Amino acid sequence: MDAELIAMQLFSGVALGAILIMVALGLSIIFGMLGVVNFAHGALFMVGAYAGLWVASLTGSFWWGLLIAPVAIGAFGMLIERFLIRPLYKRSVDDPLLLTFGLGYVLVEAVRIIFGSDGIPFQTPPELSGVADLGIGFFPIYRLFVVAVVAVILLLLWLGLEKTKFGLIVRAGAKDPQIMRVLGIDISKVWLLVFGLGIGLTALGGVLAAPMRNVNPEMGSLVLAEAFVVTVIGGMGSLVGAIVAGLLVGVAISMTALFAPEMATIVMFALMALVLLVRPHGLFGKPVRG
Amino acid sequence: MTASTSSVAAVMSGPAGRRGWRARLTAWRVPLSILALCLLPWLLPSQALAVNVLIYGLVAVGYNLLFGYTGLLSFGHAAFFGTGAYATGIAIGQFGVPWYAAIALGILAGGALAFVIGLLSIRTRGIYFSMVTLALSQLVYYTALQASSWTGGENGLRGFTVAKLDLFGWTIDFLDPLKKYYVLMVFAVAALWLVSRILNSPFGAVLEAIRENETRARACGYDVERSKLISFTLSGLICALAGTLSALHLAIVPLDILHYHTSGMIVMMTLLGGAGSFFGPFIGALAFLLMEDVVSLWTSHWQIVVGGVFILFVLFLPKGIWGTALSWRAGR
Amino acid sequence: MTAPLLAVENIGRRFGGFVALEGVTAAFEPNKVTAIIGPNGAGKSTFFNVLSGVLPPSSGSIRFKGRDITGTAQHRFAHLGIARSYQITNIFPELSVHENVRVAAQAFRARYDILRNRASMHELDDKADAALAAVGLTARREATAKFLAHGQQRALEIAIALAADPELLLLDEPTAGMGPEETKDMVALLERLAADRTILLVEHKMKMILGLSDRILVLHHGRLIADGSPQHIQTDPEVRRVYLGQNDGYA
Amino acid sequence: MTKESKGLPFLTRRATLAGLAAGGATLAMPGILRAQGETIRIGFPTPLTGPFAAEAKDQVKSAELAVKLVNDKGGIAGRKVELLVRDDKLNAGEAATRTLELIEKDKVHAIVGALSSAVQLAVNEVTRARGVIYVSISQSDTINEIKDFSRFTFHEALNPHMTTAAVAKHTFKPGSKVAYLVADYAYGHEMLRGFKRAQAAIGATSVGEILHPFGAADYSTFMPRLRSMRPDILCICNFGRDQANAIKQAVDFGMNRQSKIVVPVLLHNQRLAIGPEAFEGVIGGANYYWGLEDTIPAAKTFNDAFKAANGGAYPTDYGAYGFTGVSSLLLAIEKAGGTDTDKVIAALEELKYDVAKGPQHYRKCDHQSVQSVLVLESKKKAEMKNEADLFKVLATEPASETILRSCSELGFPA
Repeated sequence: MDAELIAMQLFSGVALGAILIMVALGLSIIFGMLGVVNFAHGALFMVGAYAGLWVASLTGSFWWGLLIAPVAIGAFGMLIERFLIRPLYKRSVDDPLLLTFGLGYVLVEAVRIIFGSDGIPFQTPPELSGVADLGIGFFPIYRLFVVAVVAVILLLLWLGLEKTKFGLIVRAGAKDPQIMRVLGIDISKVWLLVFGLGIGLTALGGVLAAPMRNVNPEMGSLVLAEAFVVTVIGGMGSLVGAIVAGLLVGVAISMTALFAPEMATIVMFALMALVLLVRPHGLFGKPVRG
Repeated sequence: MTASTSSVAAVMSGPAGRRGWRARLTAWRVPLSILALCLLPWLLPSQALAVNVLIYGLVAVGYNLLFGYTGLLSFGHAAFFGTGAYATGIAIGQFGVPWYAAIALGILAGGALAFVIGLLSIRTRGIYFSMVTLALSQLVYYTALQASSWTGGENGLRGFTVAKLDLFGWTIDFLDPLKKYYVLMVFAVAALWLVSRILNSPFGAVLEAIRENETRARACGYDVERSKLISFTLSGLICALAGTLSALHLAIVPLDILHYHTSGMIVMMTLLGGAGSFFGPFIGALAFLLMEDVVSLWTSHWQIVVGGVFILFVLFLPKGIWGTALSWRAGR
Repeated sequence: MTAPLLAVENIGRRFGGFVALEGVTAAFEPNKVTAIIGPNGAGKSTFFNVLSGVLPPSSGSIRFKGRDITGTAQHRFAHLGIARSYQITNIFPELSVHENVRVAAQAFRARYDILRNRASMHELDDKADAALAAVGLTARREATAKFLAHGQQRALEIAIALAADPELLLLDEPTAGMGPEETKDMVALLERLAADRTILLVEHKMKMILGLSDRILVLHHGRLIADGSPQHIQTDPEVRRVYLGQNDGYA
Repeated sequence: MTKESKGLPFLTRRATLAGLAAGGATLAMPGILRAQGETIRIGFPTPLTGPFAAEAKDQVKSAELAVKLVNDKGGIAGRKVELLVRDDKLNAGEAATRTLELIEKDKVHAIVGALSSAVQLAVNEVTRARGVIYVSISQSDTINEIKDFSRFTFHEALNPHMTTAAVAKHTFKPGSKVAYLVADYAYGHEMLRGFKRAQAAIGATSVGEILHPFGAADYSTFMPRLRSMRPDILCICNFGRDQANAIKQAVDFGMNRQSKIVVPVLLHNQRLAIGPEAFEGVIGGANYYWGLEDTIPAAKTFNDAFKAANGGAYPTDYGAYGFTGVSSLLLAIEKAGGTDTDKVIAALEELKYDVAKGPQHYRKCDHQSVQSVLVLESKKKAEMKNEADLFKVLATEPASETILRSCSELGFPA
């Protein structure tokens, strides 16, 4: 193996991790704040991709799809929180998990009814197609673009969390939900927004992934499993954890692809099992008490 | 959800006779189950469906021991169901083991796996427990996919059709659907009897105590981790038995049996019928499979109906079909 | 002096850098009521959790009936004869009142037995009924625990602890959240229990403690600052200083 | 399906005649059979839900067409034919259950169907134990081997070995450098084995093989290494969505500029789902393409009948299996003069049929249909004359046992 190949492989791992981060971040934010494990997260990733495709075909521009779809699906996520998940907060933590599990089924089938079960082509926008010479090898321009977008989103998210009042509330709430009640903040409004934000992020991930992987109703299923792995490794509820674990898993997959390619999927679950056995609450998670 | 479904269970633990019809129902639950199972193939559209209800009902019963009675939401029970099936198929197909010994091997293999996965996972709590069981069962899935010389990989395991059962000089035509059903039913009934015994036993009370309040159960002097591990293993054993029956019934073991979608289906069935109740899981399996069977005849979009019904149950009838029926009757 | 039932020596407990308990040494004689008091955050809960095995001490040792039990698993404590109740009601909400107590009594007879029928274990039913009678809950025997009134749930809390027939009873604020009437009932119950049991309790209600206890320990910032009879504690200058201006302690 | 009857002549007069000449049973005792008059029921498990739902629906349409054509001319010896379609959800366990139901409850006379190797093997197992005739219409090498052989099962579909042999023959050249990206499961390995055997025969060389996990969504991590192998030909040995994503990402990484992309099976519906851009110039095999109508009369007749019955839609590759599979079975039943299992098996073994793609027959030892293999190239968008004009037929490898593994290699006694 030459060094250039390994460097390329590392880079494709990072690019792969970028999409994982988008999905896992939403999953983690929602769990950290609301205590909800969203099993419909993968389905909403897929719905995001379809929404992006639909908007892009209406407007004739990928950019509108990239802009509008995540916002629209984020709003749709708020409806889900308001009408399906909110009634369950007083109940066992298992209930929202089970509800979203059923919701995943419904969303996938709804998309099959509307868009067909076959999948739809999603062309890479012409201004981003082609390959770039990185010096160590060739890499698709679109994938470089994805890494850049994710980096910008992470930066915006960081600024939002550190510099705004809403961010302050979210950070405080993730540490101790009790404190918001004390401060007289309307938690339900915060939760609504956080859920919408989390879903918006996964929908954005879906739109970004679409030109690489095409669009089909089952595309969320594998992504969900991957996002769970990332979130659990990083520690559920930890944003830094989601980012670090997303990159870690991406690189682990790409390195396995180089040395033992057929193990590329299994390595993810093995990594997760290993982390859980050594640190049951993940790399950056807080221990659960009970 | 686990907590809210258990007033049924509270009743069972009271001495018989004090609570009228409910206590009588509890006392007669095994004979009633036998009666219902005997009638099943005559009531359902097909015998193959009846066998499926039997098998998935049994998986759900095993799962319910852990989820409904111990309060642990596992997302990895497909691993034990599948391992039971694979072990039986491999024992018959590759080693020529007689069918009854293959059943025993299947149960042992699934139970042993449950013990190991239980050992690793019960140290974690809450949502992490669900995630660890999910991850470990996916590892089992990928292992089966890779070990194709043993399992047939993605093609599934085949080549172990049992056409005739020989026992004590008797020969039963195992291709006759009705005879097959009743043979498999004997095993399912034995498992149901065992589960009923467990629920009535002192250990059954311990499980409910753990589900209700783990901290207090520990303070009372129970080794919670050990009790959970036993519950996990027993639950795995019963799911493995269901797996062996599935292998004998279909004469194949599909790789999908190990996928987490199967685990999800088991959870859905248990909830639909009513977690934490004795009849609930069977009723859930019946309702789920019947719904899928009927709906898939008039639309290929059956998943939207099944998923929608499931959402409505979580929202409005968290006690499931049987649990809700019981509370209605009790007027609560 | 009779041999102590429980003796702790130089007990300390840290959480990371925070010292919750430090250098606590005390011995408890049988059939006495000892109260543990102290301002909020004094380390009472930590002390109780160490005594009941929930938290292992970071340093020091615990001896029960002369045996070193430091580091023993929590569930073993009940078997040794140490039972506790909780400040926040901690019962089995969906089980019947009787089953709540019966399952506690069962811990000493059968834990992993899956083959016997528990309905035939009548001695456990009797034991549970006795504990229920002791706390005055016989009439609510068949009720589902979560439907009991608060005071009754507190009584059930005690009954669950009593089912173990413990030699040492650790009670964490048994009258928490109770009105005056309910408190009076609880005090009467504790007086009855005190006749043949060793009781350690954490309480805030001073009047009640002064009437009930044989001895009082005062914790402050994780240290034992006073140990003596109620009369002695009332006049202790250190205690007065600690509690000065802390009205909540004298409710 | 629409009930319009246009009085189409039965497609395969030649085949019918062959059947009559060989058997003659239909004429000999038609009275008895007519008196019986029981409907001939054919079970058809197919994945109406799941990722291959489009292919499944095409299969159903084509199978229904085959049944309709026979019923329109009065059925077989007075008996009507009925197709019982069931959703197997692309799940082997589900398929086994549906097959049991079809046999035990619906008392079908034969089963046709399945769309994946696993499902096909499951149905094969169930029908073998119960002595029910099964015409399998999904690709697999495994099912040809003696271990899974059932004398009741006939394989209408191509198998990976013959597909890869045909594709390699028309794409590999002596000295070509070939790299393989292979799905890590039986079907992937079978395709790889087929290609490598052809590669050795032609004198091309392998520059590397990469196994990828079955069902992967992202192939980017394999691309740098594949690129570094500098192959003339990149063989992507997987199927369906895996294939679509792998091709698309290979193109994203610019692989198509340096190498020719070759796949064993070029799927009609996947090409529709992914679009002409990613597939441009990709070469692969197929059992059927409607464009055959230019050279093969039976194809023209089939296309016309299909379009008439389905509002002008063109038949597809996997769809055509439904037609050829059911048609061959019905021809054999007609020839056998009824549904007696042994007679129908004998008739199928003797049958020579040409219902859509030129002459076909079932090889005696493994019951594999010996048939032509098309080698197709995906067209540029600019070259497409209409929505269904997807491929150029590069070559038609004629029906011959030479591209099959020999009976003895499969484990059958000589």
